[in-house]
Amino acid sequence: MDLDYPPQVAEFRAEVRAVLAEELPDGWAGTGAIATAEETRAFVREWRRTMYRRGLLGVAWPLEYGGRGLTMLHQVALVEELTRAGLPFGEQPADSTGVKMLGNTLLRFGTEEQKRAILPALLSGEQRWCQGFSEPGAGSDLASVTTRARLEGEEWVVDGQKTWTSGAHTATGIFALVRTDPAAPRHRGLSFLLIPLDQPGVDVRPIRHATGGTDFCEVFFDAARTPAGMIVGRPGDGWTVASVLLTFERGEEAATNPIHFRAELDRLFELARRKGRDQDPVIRQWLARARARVEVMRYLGYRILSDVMAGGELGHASSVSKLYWSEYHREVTELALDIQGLDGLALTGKEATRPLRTDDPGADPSSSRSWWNVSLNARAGTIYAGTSEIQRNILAERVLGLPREPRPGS
Amino acid sequence: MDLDYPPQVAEFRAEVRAVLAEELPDGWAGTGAIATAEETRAFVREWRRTMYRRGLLGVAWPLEYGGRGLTMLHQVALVEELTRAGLPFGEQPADSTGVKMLGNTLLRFGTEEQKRAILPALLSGEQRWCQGFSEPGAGSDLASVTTRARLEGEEWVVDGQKTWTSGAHTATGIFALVRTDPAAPRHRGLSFLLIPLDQPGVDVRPIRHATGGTDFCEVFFDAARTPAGMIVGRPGDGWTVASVLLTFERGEEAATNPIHFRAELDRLFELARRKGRDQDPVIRQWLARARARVEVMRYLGYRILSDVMAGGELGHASSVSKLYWSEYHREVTELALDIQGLDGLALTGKEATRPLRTDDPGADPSSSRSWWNVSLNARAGTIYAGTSEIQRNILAERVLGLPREPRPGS
Amino acid sequence: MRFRYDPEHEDLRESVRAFLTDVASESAVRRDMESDRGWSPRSWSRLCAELELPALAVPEKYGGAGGGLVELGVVLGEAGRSLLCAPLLSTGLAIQALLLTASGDEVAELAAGRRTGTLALREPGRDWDAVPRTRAVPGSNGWRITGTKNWVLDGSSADLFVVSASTPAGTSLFLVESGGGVKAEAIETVDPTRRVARVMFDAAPATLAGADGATLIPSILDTAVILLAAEQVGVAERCLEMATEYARRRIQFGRPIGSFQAVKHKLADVLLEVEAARSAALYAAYAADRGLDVAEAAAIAGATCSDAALLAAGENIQVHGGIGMTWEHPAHLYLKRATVGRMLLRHPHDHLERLLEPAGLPRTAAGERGR
Amino acid sequence: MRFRYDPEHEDLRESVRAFLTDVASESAVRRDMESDRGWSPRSWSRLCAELELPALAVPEKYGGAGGGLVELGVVLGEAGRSLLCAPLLSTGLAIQALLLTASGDEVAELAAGRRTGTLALREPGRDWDAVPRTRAVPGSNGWRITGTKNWVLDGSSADLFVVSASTPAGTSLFLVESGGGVKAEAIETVDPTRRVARVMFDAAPATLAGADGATLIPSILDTAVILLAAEQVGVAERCLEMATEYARRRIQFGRPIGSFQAVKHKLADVLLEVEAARSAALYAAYAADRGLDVAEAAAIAGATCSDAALLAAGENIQVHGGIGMTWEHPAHLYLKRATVGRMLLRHPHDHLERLLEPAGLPRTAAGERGR
Repeated sequence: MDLDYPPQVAEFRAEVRAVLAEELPDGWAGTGAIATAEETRAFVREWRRTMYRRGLLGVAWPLEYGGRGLTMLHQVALVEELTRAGLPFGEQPADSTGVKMLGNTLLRFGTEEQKRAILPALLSGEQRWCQGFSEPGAGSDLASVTTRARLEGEEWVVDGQKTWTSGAHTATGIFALVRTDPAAPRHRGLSFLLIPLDQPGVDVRPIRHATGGTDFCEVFFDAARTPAGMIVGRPGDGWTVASVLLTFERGEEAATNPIHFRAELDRLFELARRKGRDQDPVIRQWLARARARVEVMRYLGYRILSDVMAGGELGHASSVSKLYWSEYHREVTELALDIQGLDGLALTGKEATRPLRTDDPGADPSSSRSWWNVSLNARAGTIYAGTSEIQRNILAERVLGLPREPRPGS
Repeated sequence: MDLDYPPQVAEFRAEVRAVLAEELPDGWAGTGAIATAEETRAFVREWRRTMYRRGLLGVAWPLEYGGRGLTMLHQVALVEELTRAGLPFGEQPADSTGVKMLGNTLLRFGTEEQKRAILPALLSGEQRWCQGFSEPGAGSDLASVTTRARLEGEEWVVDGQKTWTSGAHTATGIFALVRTDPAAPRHRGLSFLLIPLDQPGVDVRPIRHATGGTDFCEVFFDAARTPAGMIVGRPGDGWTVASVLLTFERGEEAATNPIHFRAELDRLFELARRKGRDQDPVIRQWLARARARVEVMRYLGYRILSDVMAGGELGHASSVSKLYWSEYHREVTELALDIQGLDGLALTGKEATRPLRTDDPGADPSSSRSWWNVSLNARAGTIYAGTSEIQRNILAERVLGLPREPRPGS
Repeated sequence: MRFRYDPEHEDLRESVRAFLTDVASESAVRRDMESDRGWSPRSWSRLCAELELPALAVPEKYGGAGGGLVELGVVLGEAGRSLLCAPLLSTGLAIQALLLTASGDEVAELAAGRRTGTLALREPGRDWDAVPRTRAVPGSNGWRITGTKNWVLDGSSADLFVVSASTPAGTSLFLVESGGGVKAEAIETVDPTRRVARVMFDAAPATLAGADGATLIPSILDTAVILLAAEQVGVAERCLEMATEYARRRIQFGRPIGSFQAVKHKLADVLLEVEAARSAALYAAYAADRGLDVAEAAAIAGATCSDAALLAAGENIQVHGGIGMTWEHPAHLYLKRATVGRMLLRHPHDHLERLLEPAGLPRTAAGERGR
Repeated sequence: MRFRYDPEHEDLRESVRAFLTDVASESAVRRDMESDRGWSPRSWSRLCAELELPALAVPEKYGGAGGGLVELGVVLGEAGRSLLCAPLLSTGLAIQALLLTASGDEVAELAAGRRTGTLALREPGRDWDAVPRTRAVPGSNGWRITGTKNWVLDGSSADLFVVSASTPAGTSLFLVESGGGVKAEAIETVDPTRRVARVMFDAAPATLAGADGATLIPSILDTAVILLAAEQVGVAERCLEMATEYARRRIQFGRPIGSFQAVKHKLADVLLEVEAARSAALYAAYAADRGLDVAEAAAIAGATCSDAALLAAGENIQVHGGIGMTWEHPAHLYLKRATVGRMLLRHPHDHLERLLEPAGLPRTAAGERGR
């Protein structure tokens, strides 16, 4: 057992810190501390360019695709430093779905042609990819996807609809799980297709969120087209490719989640102080419980990282992690509302600028609008990326080995 | 809406109070206040005789079977007064399974012969009946009972095993759910049979409980016999008869539960005072929550009683009630352990003399042994008489109308 | 011995529900909540004229129907179910306050629906029952009131305010008309379906309504808690229904999701709390009408119904999944109503703490300091 | 970057588990728990001789294996899984305390299994870290100790006591041998698998082990919390396994009950807390061995593992149904072990409260009074 990072990673971490010291404005306190949501977005756009310029995107990718050929642990150290400095990894959600998820997936499953065409463009920001998995009829039950694609000559022709597509309105392409073999049972007939968005057969419509924001979209395909070579893996491999891709979403989170949640909890401690609730023994119990849970998240994160380092893929630990943080976040944001009391339900202050999970580091602990937004995010958190119910099923069936439920009529 | 009882019931209540004043020793503080468990049992045996002598058993039964021909509401007023005075209704569990459950069931479904043979003997205490529903393989799934009975000439011959039979070691007979038609599907093939226990074909073995006590038994039938006329309802009616019987178990509870749980909570308040925990704000929140829940139990009780008064059978309200009190009791007994702290886990004081639910009224609030016993009772409480999971299923399917789960292979 | 609604209550419920199907349809609610005033005068007139709702719990001598909180609770339950945007709770509370205090003229006006009223008791950063900083000063032309009130329901549109203010003799209740010396400023809250304002009184002309504020205000707040509880039951019931309907219809993994025990048991737990809330709200209203243990029953109803409504609204969203978090779906509106309602009058924790003193566990001085 | 057990740990675990399959089989546990002493000297000798368990976390210079709390935690986890009745935790804690204080002679004795030891710190009605009422008085023949200690693990059978006592200079730790001036009285607790005694010292001869009790005792308690947490993880894991095995096997409604989501999700929730407990216990042991944030990590492990063990033990019974409440089934023994373990050293609430000061939320004087 050893929680230390190897010396090369420690050196790299120092390099990252030096870059941040050079590039960040004086008195930098995190993106959350920027006065308005609009300025925050502008800063982040610029910051993404800086990261690209300083070679901080794709550090674990091979040199030939614009990366630096470093290890996964370097990437982890990078996002840790960014998170601690109150900075995102590139621009969200595009770089999460693009660089982190699609990029890593192509490195694993992509053809040489795909890698050359897409990976450098992901880093430069020229291409931005969003994720098209969910459908109105395929939420928890992803295997029941009905969007279909058929090969017509040199092109796939796609019909159907995707939903909960984060960032589709600013993306250049969508990687979608589509049914290419209607005869094959459920997930066997699915393929993983890359589809450009800027074409007549695609219609992107924003979905308005309960907060009032529009971070998600519906994407409609009406004979949309993409070249035959834009399939990742073979036809029928879609489920496997998508499953591996989803684990990338969880990998770095293991390192960054505890930092984000810890920063949020520190803001909550400060809120409790400002509201004079920090001596209320009932509130103290809840704050302490939250603190313990955030630390446990850190320990769980170490375990997940160890698994990744040991060369394995992320397995069921990611379900443990998802269930743990999402249920924690429900609890802690309800606590935030309780601490504020009635006046916290009158909306004042800056909105939360991060669409999911916590607000950005540096956010004003006294902004009731931020806490309200985040409390809604937390409710979404037990739904997206696999509901808590789905996670519990996974844990029960795949970890504990409890029998599957009988299928109707089977 | 009107919560008042009619004048005739108020008069009867006054009569009951007068009887109690005459019959109880000076300084009476409830059965829980009697020094030892043994003396408590002796008192209760004697008390049962007093109740019989004073005509307080079976008040709502017709005169011809030894009752007084009063109403259900009179019976409710009676058990309210008994409970407030810290007295049981007769001797437990025999009078619960016998007078309350079997007696009321016979009034509804029994033949004239059965009623004459059994009802007066139940009141006099000459006959004591226990309940034989559960089996090792039929706990939550009562319809899968396998104990079977076949008619041989003028007798039923019974083979199989019942379990969780409360009071079987002191009972004279068992009313059992048995399979009389192996060909009929599940609950269709069941009958409700009255079987004498004092015969060579019956073997009663006590089950030792986690507390160390032996309130339950296993009952083995090996060609046990009972006359052909000892079936209640027709062959195949067993499920219906048993279902109605179970609602009697819940009927009076609606009135007595809140009184018992309120008395227990008062003891817990006193414990908190004695332990100096009554000013701890965290403990106060839990105590207050418990108090609110006990009051809600009272309100729910009014609703259930109203339903009964309105002439209906107890329907799903009994599932609401069971789930509510049993989950409440888990919570409040855990609170009791928390209030006592470590020293409460060193066992001192009188044991709990009531085998289920709360200890007897008048019990010493400082007896750690009583609280520990009761906390184990509370764990059993979410299991017996339909687990919490079964109650939730009933509520979901029968009240909310959610679809049943698919049966395997169906 | 009958603890359930009488047939007249069921009739009342049905007629209100039928009416609100139109007046408070989802589209009507969305239109009203986005309007300037936050409610539709046209719909309100109809509720007053056709159903005579504000007059329901008003004695007959003031032109009312002679009902009590049980009857008003039935109506508020329906209002909660539909998220009706209307000054019903605010005016209802003003009426109940005035019935304890002033003469009947204003009550009759409000009961007839000619004007709307509201309570102005709470001040910025303080609790509902704190001694007011707002001051009332007697003058040659009657009283003048100066101070700021917060969380005034429908404060931007109300015609009449029941205001608490300090006088040299203690806290009293006053009647203030909208107009000169009264300025309302809308507060943006989490809940778009219920309008709230900060109201500034600047030497506003006032009439003394009740001198003994220290007695009156706790009683008015109990009434408010009981009526809000009735509304919360409606919110909770409707959320449970929505979730149940969706669970029966929505197919995943080849089955209605309502056939999965995870969903079943979640909704059974909601049902349990809804049943508890129903019982607590009904008992509290009954206790108030009969003069039984009102303060205790109100606290229990406040805590129970607040938590039940939030639970039901939250689980409704969870059962709906992503669609439940969209603006287009009404689920979030129920969540928002439940969220504000839960804290509006008193936090559930405070309701609970108030139970303990009458139950024999008063907070001692040492305990007080711990808060 | 490797936060998981090393292969040597897995080897250790396997060998201990294999050994305990015999030494701490269910029938062995039932026999030992009903014996006078509460544990079997024969089994204990084998554990000491064949596995050298007490020597595991003892430096090599005292004849130990040079391991740390991580290694000892592996063993205690196995002890928890099987409910081993043995003076392992008591002696282990005495050793850890002595490693901080006295010379190595006694450590070597205990490590070799020639004698057993235990901590005697807590006094009747007081917390573990309260200033002791037990007094130590220096005399011509060394120190004499007088006072009563409570909740002394294996106090009726221990050969050596590490006792806290007040001296004119403050609290110090002393070593007392069983025998003259020492009288132990068994306490009947909820948990029959762990023996506890009240120990009366009446001018018992004592050796000063560590003068600075105010520093030593918190550190010893952190170690105790960490080792108990490791044991609790074992209890929790075994309960989850038992419940899972039963749920796979038990048929109701024509299906294994483990195919019902109600059971699945219940056990998934237990798994979640077991994973949290595993992580917290392992981190705390690692932190102690490396000298990181021990106090905080111990508090987190204490709260997390205590609650996880009780949850798992309780849900194990719920999944088993009636059979889980019988004496013949081992489920209740795990519940009892988990119940006492949860409060033995500190209530989870107190563990949690201790987290806040280092996190920047100290309790102020006003807050103190609130307790």
